Amino acid sequence: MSYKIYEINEDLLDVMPQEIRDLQFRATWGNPKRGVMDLPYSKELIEEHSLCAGCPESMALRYILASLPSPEDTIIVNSTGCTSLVFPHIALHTVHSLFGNQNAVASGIKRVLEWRFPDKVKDVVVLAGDGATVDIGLDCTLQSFFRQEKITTICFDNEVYANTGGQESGLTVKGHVFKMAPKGKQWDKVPFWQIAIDSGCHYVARLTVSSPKRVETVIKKAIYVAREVGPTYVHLYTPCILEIGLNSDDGLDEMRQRDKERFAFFEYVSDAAKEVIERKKEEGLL
Amino acid sequence: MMRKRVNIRMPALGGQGAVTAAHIIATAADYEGYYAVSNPFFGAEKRMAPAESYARIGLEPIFDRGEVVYPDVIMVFHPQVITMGKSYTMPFYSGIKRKGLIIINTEEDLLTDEDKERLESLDVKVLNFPATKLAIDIAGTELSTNMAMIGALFGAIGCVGLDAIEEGIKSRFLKKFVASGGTASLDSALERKFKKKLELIEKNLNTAKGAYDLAQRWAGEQGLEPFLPPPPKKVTV
Amino acid sequence: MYYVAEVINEECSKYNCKQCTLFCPEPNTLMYTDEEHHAFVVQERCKGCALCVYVCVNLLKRNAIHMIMPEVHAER
Amino acid sequence: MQATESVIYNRAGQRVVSPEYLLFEAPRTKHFMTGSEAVKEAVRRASVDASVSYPITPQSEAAHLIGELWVEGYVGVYFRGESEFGVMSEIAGCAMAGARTITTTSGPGTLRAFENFPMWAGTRIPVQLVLMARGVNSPLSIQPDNLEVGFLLDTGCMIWYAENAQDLFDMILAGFVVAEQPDVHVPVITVVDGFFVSHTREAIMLPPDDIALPPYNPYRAPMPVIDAEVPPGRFLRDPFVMKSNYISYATHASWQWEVRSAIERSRPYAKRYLKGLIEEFGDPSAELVFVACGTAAAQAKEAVRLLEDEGIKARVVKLKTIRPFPVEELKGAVKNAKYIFVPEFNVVGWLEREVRRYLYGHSDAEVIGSPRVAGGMTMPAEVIVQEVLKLTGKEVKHVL
Amino acid sequence: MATLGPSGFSPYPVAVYEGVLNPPPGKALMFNEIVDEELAMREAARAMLTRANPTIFPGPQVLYAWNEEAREKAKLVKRIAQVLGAKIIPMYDYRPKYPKIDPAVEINPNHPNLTIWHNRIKACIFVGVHCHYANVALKIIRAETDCFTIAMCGMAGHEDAMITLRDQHVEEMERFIKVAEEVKKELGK
Repeated sequence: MSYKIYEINEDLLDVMPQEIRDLQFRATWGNPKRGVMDLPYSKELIEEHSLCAGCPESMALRYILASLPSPEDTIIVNSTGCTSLVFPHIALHTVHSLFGNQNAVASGIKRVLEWRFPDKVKDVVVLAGDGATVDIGLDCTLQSFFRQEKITTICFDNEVYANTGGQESGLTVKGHVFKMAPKGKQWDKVPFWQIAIDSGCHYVARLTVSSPKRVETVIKKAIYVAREVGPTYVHLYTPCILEIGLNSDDGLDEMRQRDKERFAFFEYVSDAAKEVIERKKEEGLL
Repeated sequence: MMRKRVNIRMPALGGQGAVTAAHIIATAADYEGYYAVSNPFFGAEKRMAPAESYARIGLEPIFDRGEVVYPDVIMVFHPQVITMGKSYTMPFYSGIKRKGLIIINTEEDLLTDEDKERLESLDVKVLNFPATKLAIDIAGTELSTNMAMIGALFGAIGCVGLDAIEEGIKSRFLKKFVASGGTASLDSALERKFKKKLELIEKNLNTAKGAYDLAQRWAGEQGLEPFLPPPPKKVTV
Repeated sequence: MYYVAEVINEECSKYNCKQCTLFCPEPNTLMYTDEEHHAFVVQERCKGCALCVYVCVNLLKRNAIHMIMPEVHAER
Repeated sequence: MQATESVIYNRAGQRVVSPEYLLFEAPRTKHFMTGSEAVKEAVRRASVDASVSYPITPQSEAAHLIGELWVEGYVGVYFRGESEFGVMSEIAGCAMAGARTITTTSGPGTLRAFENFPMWAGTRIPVQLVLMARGVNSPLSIQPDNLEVGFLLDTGCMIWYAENAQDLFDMILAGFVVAEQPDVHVPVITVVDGFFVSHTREAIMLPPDDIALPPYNPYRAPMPVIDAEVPPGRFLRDPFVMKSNYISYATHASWQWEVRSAIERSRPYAKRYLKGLIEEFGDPSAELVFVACGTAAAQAKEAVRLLEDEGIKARVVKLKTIRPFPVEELKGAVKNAKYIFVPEFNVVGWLEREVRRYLYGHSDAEVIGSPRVAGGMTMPAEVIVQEVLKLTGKEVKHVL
Repeated sequence: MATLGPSGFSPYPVAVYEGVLNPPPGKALMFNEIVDEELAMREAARAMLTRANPTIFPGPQVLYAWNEEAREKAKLVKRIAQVLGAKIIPMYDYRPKYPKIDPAVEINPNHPNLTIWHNRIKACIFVGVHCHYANVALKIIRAETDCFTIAMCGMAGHEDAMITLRDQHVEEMERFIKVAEEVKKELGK
C-alpha cells in the first residue's frame, strides 16, 4: 500500500488542514535517497513535539525520520520516556507499549509482517532511551539480538533517566551524581555497543548526533542490514541538557566535546553486513 | 450396592511408568466402552522419587479429577512405597474403600499385622505380585513393570479385556509426532526406531497378558466378582 | 512570552549554508527558501533555544541569526 | 457453509467453514487425549497466524504442541520468547501487526507477564491466552490453585473458564470468534485449572481436522492494524501520556469505559457460541445450589450425585464466563435457592466475592464460601458433601 | 459545556452499562430502541436538517484514498453534506495533537467536545472513524455536550451515539442520501 495511505481523497481535499495536505504534497515519500538535506525544504514526518527547547534528542529524531529509506513501510516501536512524548506526532504507524518491552513488541510485529507480506519490505525500527534499552528492557533487547530478529534498535543514550526527573541509569558514567546515586554512580558505564556486537548484531555504531550527515549514513546502513541480515544497533549520544545543567544552546557543543572521547565514532560491520553495505553503495543508496 | 465407579491410585517411583500405566488403563477402559479419565499427581517427579498417578473408570460421565483420595484399587509399583514411605499418603492405603483391592509389586509380604488387621476389617484383598520379575522374565526389561501391573489390574478386577488393553498400549506408543531428544532424525533412523517400537509393543503386550492370566487365576481363587457391571453402550470410533 | 529566533535575511543570503536549519531541534520550524536564498523561522513553532545562533555565530562565525522578543497578539 | 459453490481454503490448506458449522454442525468423532492435546487440536482448526511460547509447568506441553503445528504448517509464526513478560509483549506485537494470536501460561508466569494484560485490553487486540492456572509463590508451588485468576479479573480482558478438555477445545475456537467481533475486540483469557485439565486424559469429541475457522481479518479491527497499509499514518497505538493540553483525564476515562463496554458487548456473541454463559446440572427444583467454575464445578457435580444418594436434592450452576459475569443468568438460576455454596481452588475465594457482589440485594439465599482448598490440594466430592451436610445442619449418614 | 475542572468533571454515561447494545444486522439503534434502518435514517436526516450547525466528521477510512471503497465513500460524504447543508470537519488522525488543535477546522477523538463547543454543533455524523476512537469520542460528546450524535458505521455500530446505523457501505450511504432528500422535501427545505 505504501504512501498511498497518505493520499487524500480528492473530494475531501478542501476540508483537510494545511499540515495534512503538506504531508501528501511536500513530504518525501517513495524516495530511498531521501535524507537530512531534505530538512530545510520538505514537510517533515515529525510534526511538532513537546520536548525541551534545545534537546539534542529531538535533533536525532529529525535526522532519523528524514533518513528512513522507506518511511511509508516503516513501523516505529518506542518505549516509555522522553521519546514517548514525540511519537504521537510522527506520521507513521508507531507503537508505544510498555516500559522496556519495545524489542519484544518489535519482534512480534516484524515476524508477522514478514509472514503476512512476504513480497514487501517492512522495516521495523525500535527507538528508545538508555533506561528502556539497557536497564529495564535489557532482557528483551538482548534476546531480540540473540534471536537474530531483523529489526534496527536505536538507543538514545542521554546517560540518565530524564523523563522521571534525573535518576542514574546503567549508562550513566561512573562517579556522576544523579538522583538515586547521591554519592555518585558506583560502577562503570555499560559498554552496550560492545555487548550488542557480542550478542549477534551485524551492524553496530556509536556516535553523537553532532553531524546530521553521519547520522543519516549510519541509520541507512543499520536499516539496510537489518532488512537482509539480522539485528542492528545504533547507540546515539543525546545529552539531557537539563539534567547535566547546560543551557538550551549548549547541546551541540556538549556533543562535539564527547565526539573526542567516550562517544568517538565507532562502527562494527559483520561480513554479511559488509556485503549489503557495499551493494547499497553501488546502487547509490548509501 | 454395585459399584458405579472404580477409582485407582498408583503410588510408584519416578521412572517406573505409572503415568503411562494410568493413561493406558483409561484408554483401554474407554475402548471397552466405559467412561474413563486418567491423570498424574501434579508435581516435579524425578527418578526414584515418589510419583503417583490415577485412573477412574465408570458407568456414567466422570467429572471427578485430581488425586484419588478414596480409591477402590491401589497399585503399589515399588516396595519402597511401603518400606521407605515413598508415598503421598500415609499409610499408603489410607482412604481405601470397603471391598477394595491392593496390588503390590513384591515377592514378599510387606505388610505388618496391624496393616493386615485394618485391611481385613475393610474386606480389602491384597495381591502380592512380582511384577518386575515377570517383566524381566517375559520382556527382558524391568521397564515393562508397568505393563505387568496393568495386566494384573484387569486380570483381578475384570471388566476390561485383552483386546482393549492392546488398544491402550498401541495408542500410547504409536504417537504421530515425536519432538524430543537430539536433532531431527534421518528417515532410516526413524524406520529403525519404528521397528524397535513394534518389537517393544509386542513385548509389552506379552508381559501384560502374562500378568493378566496370573491375576485372573488369583481372582478366581479369591472369589472376586468383576468390579463393574458390563460397560454401557457407547459410540466407539 | 519568550525569545524566538529571527534570520537576518540580507546577511544570511550572502551564504548558501543551511546549517542552522539542520541543527534546529524543532521540526518544520527553521526552513530555507531557495527563491529568496535565506533561511526563515516559523516563529509560532520556535521554542527559543538559540542553538541556531550558536551554529551561525559561534561555529560558523557569521551573524545571520539572532534572538528577538516577538510581538504576541491575542488569538484571531 | 455447505451450499456455497466456491470453497475457500486457509493458508494451511484447510477448508474454511463458518464458526457455527465448525462448532455445532460438523460431525464429531471421539478421541482420548489430555487437555494440552485438546489445545493443539483447537489451534489446528483455528487458522492461527502466530504463537509465542515459554516453558512453565503445567502449560509447557500445550505450548510444545502448538510448535508442532507450526512445523506441520498450521501456524504461521512460532518461537520461544525470553520470559512471560517478553512473550506477552511479542504476542502483542504479533496481534498489532494483524495476526490471530494465541499463547499459554501458568501461575508465576502469569504474574511475570502481568503488566501486559491491561495493555492488551487497552490496545484492543483480540489475542487469546490459554491460562492453565497453578499456584503462585511463595513458597514455590507447581500445584493446581487458581488464585491468579482473581488478580486477572479487572485487566479489561474477557475471562472464560473451561471445566474440562472438551470445554477447552470448544472455548478456544469460540474465543477467537467472539474476541474478534469488531465491537468486542478485546483479549480473551480462557482459563482451565492446570493439571486437572492439562494433564488429565479423557474422551473428547472433535470435528474433522481438514476444516478450520475463517482467517482473522485485521481490517475489521476497531483500531488500525499496525502494518502501514491503513490510514491514518499518524497513529499511536496507545493512550497519550504526553504533556499536551486538554487530553488527559477525559480521554483516559472514556477509553477505560470503552474497554469495559467491549466486554459487555461480548455477551450476546458468547451466549451464542458457548451455548449460554452458564450450564446447569442436577435437580432444577433443588434449594441447595453450588455456584462454581472449572474443576470446582466438576467436583460439585460429583457431590450432587453423592447427595442424591443421601436423599438431598442439589444442583450446580457452572459459570462459563467470569468476565463478562453472567449476572442475569445467575440471578435466574438461584431464584429458589436457600443455600449457595461456592467451592473454590484458592485461598481468597474470589468467586465467592463475585457471587456476593452480583447477588447482593437479589437473592435471599445464604452464600457460603466453602469448601475452599488451596496450594494444590484436591477437592474430593466426599469433602464437599461433608461440608454441605455440616453447614446445612443435615445429618451425616454417609460414611467415607 | 463542562463547568468543573479543566476538561469537565463528567460522570461518564456509558450506553452498554444502561443495557443498550448494538443493533442486530439489518437493524438500527435509536437511543435505546432497535428500529428499522429506514426509520433511523429518516430521524438522523431530520436531526441534521433541523438542528443548528450540523456537521459531518469523516474519519481516516473515508478521508484517504487507500482503497476503492474509500474513494466512493468520500464522494458520498460530500454529497450527504450537500443534501443536509452540513459542514465537514475532518478527524484525519487519532493522535493527541501538540500543542493544540484548531477547533474551527479539525476534530480530535481525544477531546471532540472542543470542536463541538467552538462551532456550536447540535447534530453530527461520524463516518469512517475506526470503531474504538469513535466510541471514545462519542462517550465524551455524550457526557459534555448537547450534540445529537449519529454514527454511520461500516461494522457493528456505536451504541453511545443517539442514532447508530450499522454495516453502512456505498449502497447504504446512497440510500441514506435518498432518504435525506425526501425528508428535506417534507420539511420544505
